[in-house]
Amino acid sequence: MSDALSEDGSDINQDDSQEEVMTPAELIAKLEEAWLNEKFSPELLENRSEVVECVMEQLTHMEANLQRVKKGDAKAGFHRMEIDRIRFVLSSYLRSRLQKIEKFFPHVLEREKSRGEGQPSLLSPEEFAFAKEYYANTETYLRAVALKRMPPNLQAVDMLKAVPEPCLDSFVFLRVKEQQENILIEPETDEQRDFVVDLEEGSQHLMRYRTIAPLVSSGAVQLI
Amino acid sequence: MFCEKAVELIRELHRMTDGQLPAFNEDGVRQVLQEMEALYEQNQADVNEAKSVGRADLIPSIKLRHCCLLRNQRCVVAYLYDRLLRIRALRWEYGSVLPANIRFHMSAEEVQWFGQYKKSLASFMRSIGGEEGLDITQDMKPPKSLYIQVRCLKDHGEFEIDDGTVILLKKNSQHFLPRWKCEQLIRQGVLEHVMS
Amino acid sequence: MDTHSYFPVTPGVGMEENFLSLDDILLSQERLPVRTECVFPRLGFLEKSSDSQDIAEGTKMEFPLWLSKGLYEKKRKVLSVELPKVYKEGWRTVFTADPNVVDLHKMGPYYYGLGSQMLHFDNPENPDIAKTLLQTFIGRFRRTMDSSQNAYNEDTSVLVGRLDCLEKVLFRSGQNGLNGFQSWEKGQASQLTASGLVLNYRKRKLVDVQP
Amino acid sequence: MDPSEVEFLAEKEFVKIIPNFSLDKIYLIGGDLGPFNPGLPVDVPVWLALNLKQRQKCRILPPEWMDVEKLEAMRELERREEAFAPAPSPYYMELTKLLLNHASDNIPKADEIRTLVKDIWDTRIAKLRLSADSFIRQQEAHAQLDNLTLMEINTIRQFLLDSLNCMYKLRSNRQPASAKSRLADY
Repeated sequence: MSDALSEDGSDINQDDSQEEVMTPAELIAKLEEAWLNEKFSPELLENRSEVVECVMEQLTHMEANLQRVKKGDAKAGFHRMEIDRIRFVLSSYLRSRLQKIEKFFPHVLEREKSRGEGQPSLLSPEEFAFAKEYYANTETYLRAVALKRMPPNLQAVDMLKAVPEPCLDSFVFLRVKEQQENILIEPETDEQRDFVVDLEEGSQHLMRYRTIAPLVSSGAVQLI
Repeated sequence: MFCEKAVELIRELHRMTDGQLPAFNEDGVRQVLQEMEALYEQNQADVNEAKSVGRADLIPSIKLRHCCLLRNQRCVVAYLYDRLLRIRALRWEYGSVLPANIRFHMSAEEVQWFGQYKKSLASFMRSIGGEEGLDITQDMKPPKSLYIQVRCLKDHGEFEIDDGTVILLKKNSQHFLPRWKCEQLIRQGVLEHVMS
Repeated sequence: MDTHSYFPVTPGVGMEENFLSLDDILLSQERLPVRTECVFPRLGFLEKSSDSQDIAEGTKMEFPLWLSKGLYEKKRKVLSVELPKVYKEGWRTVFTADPNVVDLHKMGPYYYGLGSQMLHFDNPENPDIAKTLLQTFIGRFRRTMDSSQNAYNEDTSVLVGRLDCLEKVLFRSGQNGLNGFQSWEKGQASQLTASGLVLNYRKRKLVDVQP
Repeated sequence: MDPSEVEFLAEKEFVKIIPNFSLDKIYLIGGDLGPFNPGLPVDVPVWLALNLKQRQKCRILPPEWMDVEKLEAMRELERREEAFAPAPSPYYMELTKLLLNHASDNIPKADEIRTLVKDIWDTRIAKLRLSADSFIRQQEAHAQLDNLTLMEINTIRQFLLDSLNCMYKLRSNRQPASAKSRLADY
């Protein structure tokens, strides 16, 4: 067995700029949480570029180690399988995000524009660049092919109104990671009244996304 | 009734529910734009007349034509936009080079849009995690095994695997290849995944 | 399937339409019986039964929903819109008694969609219409669910035949869930397959070349 | 979510294997595994266990719950109770399929287990449909679903969520939004 694979590649532990120290295993867990949350939330969630970058670093590091390993090394296969699994989650996560960015592009950009200073950005810098290009590309196209050939008062379409917004009233399934008390549930019909529920750790629920959206961003609940 | 041509464009797309791209209906779009021009001119004339000789009774007809103008605008924009969504799908299902029979269905401007989309996507993927980049159009399904058995459905020519070995993909030949290397060729229908 | 990459703009459902949704555009093409409340000068050619230059006040004709909505104003009425039969009290009673007996495809096919859109026009019956739409949906839910979950590999055309457009979409999403699970059970889920788009284009090519 | 993705998550569960080879500890990104010694049981994730098994490098020990008597008791409980009983494992369906398909020779009474698990699944899915219908019928705003597994949720997810969405829209008809600028009137 080569030494290359024996160092566990936990360089991020030594990174001083990292606020909390995370083991690689915790990092992968974070990625999986973000993946499922993004898959199931109706809106685009805040970007986790720090997680993406660290995971990429881990993968690159491991790939580099594997380059140095002899063919037929028993451990290499295990590492390759793990790399494949992590790369799948990472790609799927980024795909989900890109899909939502395309689906909601005018709204995503609008939120970015109206974002106050110090407020975290929904988009990573790369995603922001992509969203801007997507907007410009689509707008240019529609103008060139149709809008500019229409009567003067019909040459613009408000993309914010044309492209549907995410529906925050959608229902979601979730598992509670940190106990929450007194979550107010709004009534569905006039005959019902609002009521509160306690979300016990480990319990699972079906309810409106809007009610628990802040708990998704804070990590107190996991969408499932 | 007005706007029949415009709805015909929408029906044409709607019939192909599975996301296929019918040929760009240039003629249809042009006819809608012509109808819009005619409606607009008629309205201009009526508006002037309503103002100059006080014919307020023309207003309902002006309004009706304006509704038709807006309807035509909506249909054309929705037609073009839905086609973009279908063209976008092609990038994910075929890869960045499209077969000629599909390109043939796209207008010159659509080809341009597609080119820009490819570029944006490529630079996004290149920028993931520093210099390395990550091709997120791969790994569409969870990995099961590192190597898979595949059968060649058509002659494809030479193909390089990650360790530098070059193999010949000949129709009906079978190979045991790294999964991530063949994913795209399987999606394109060049290879078939043989389950044990 | 997750690997399918065409995601059309979804319909608005309810009173809101989505501007870019093909489904909503076709829904708003539904024709409504209207009566003109003023003269529409110089548009007589839209009304085939007369050869006058104008559409006269009091003419009964059919307008598509989009045009009726666009022209409709509460203050200055240029037309009045008649409620399609299926939303009137007589039919509402039938729906309330047993929503499952009704062939909503025949009555619709946009029963919920058009019904919701009718609420844009002032009508004292609107609250009752809205209530019936909701109750009908709820009353038929179990049927839609059960058929979408049990109908695997069976001929679903009869079942689906009686569903309204909205229910049909739900039926399909139920079937997708079931099919996905069953193909997973059979071990097909991990097989890499050619893109549905690719297969269909190939099929079409074959059809194209046939004489 | 595609069922293959739920299965992917199930493959992270740990099982005990008895390897027939020796190997030092492996430092995977997700955590350390091993060391592996012939004949000595060791915990590994299912994805690795299956790979080793396919290459005849180990024997897999069935999880504790994968046992005819235990499953029979669970099936009875599931049939008796109106509510969902605790599932044998959060991934009982996936693990049953994976282990029985790839390591049935290591699992005693594999066929009986397959049938029992399918029975439990069917009973639970029938309950799930019943509760979905009542959730819709009562127009409820919240449901607690502690014992449901991800695969169970997944079979009904899209259908139920889409239906709830439609119902929400139809309900909003009864309180029409006021003067909102409407673009799609035409």
